[in-house]
Amino acid sequence: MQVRTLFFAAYRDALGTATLEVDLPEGSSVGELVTRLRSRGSPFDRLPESPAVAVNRSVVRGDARLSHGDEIAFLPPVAGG
Amino acid sequence: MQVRTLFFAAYRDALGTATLEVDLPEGSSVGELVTRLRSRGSPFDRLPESPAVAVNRSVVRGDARLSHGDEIAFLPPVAGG
Amino acid sequence: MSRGAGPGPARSRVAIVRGSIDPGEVLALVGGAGDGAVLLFLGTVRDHADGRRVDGLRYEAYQEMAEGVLGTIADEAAGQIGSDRIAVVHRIGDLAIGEVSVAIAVSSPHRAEAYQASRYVIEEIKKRLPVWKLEQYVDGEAAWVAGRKLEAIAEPKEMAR
Amino acid sequence: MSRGAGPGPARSRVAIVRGSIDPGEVLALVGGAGDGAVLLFLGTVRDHADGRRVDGLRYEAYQEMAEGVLGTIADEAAGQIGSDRIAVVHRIGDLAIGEVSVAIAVSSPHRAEAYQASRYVIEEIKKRLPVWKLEQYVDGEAAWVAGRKLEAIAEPKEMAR
Repeated sequence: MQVRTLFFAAYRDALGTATLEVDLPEGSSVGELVTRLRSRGSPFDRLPESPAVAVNRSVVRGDARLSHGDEIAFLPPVAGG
Repeated sequence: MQVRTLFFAAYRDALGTATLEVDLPEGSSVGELVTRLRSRGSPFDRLPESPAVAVNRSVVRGDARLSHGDEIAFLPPVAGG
Repeated sequence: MSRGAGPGPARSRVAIVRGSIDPGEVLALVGGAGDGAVLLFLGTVRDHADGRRVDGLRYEAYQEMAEGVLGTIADEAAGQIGSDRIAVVHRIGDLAIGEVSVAIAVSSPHRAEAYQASRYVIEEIKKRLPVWKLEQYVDGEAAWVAGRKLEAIAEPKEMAR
Repeated sequence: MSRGAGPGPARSRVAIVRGSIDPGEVLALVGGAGDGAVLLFLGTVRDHADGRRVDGLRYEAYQEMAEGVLGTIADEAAGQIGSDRIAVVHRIGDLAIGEVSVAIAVSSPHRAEAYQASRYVIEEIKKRLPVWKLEQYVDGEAAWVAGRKLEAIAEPKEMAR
């Protein structure tokens, strides 16, 4: 299956990209996606091991399962207001 | 000695006057002024026995002593804001 | 706008006015490059009170004293938060439903102080400002709103003069 | 202005905008004949942070999510105080010193609720809104402000979808 990943702010700057399509085995979890990305090496290993992640605009835990077509956003610590 | 009394809001409406010059014995207290005014009978007996009173724009206790020329305001319970 | 009379240096801008209050003008009295938070409180005339339909309010003040009290309250709030950016305007006279009776603007580097000062000013106004309001009801009657009795300041008059 | 997505009926007006925020326009979104209190909070860009001189800020949002979160926060605040008069606007893009980054307007019959709701909205924004800010320093450097880690909502994703 394929998911769409989004990177914001410091993560986007670190990776040099705001968005990436990623192929994953069916039933992968958020945590597995993070591990897979980090295993690509530099610059992806600059992502934290357990970043805050939103799936389809809701923040979820690392064990949340992904589905084909999900929008997965990597969210650095926020500083709005 | 003579003092100037001011009446506001409900007190002014009750007395039908906003201001009154009052002659008092030297060294009278606020409480004595109130008693003297109330003893005039209607409508002055509609003033409470211990109203809030400001002397020269500061709220004082009933035992505060008055001086010639003081401005003495009778202040109903306030409702600003 | 007069400066407040009260303990400590007078730093706040306060006024009792008869004309309508422009919230933007009061806001413009505060703020600064070092401030990250601005808070504007507006008291407005409600169309009801204690279950009765209200048509309008008439505010009356002991004006000479009220400006001094407003200044003292604002300076106390300023002292608490260490900001000199506090402005308070209270209107008197006849007000229609929805009109602004009081505006309190505060700015400070951080938001906690702005909320604290804003709340302090309005609560102290309710307790200490020599202002009264006459509620005018839709049925044609009118009544002075039952308020709070003013308390004498702790120090004897002789000390205060 | 979009309506908030969240638990309960969507009642609040929220927006993420790129243009400058007009405080008067945000104020005008709240208020009503039954309200006696209006509170406007403005977050503004400070010229310093942690001892460094700041030249300006760049705000970035995950916009599609941020508008939903703002709506949820505003609706939660509205539900707490029983008022539907809450408006929240957050700006993104490049802001100069003194410019308004966020405006929160609340009105309610009594003041305690307005203060409560206003404070709730800004505190929750700091915790939950997917927005980041890049501080641009007078010395030419820039850095993303260290923020707060977002927390997963309690319910599992399967339930939430």
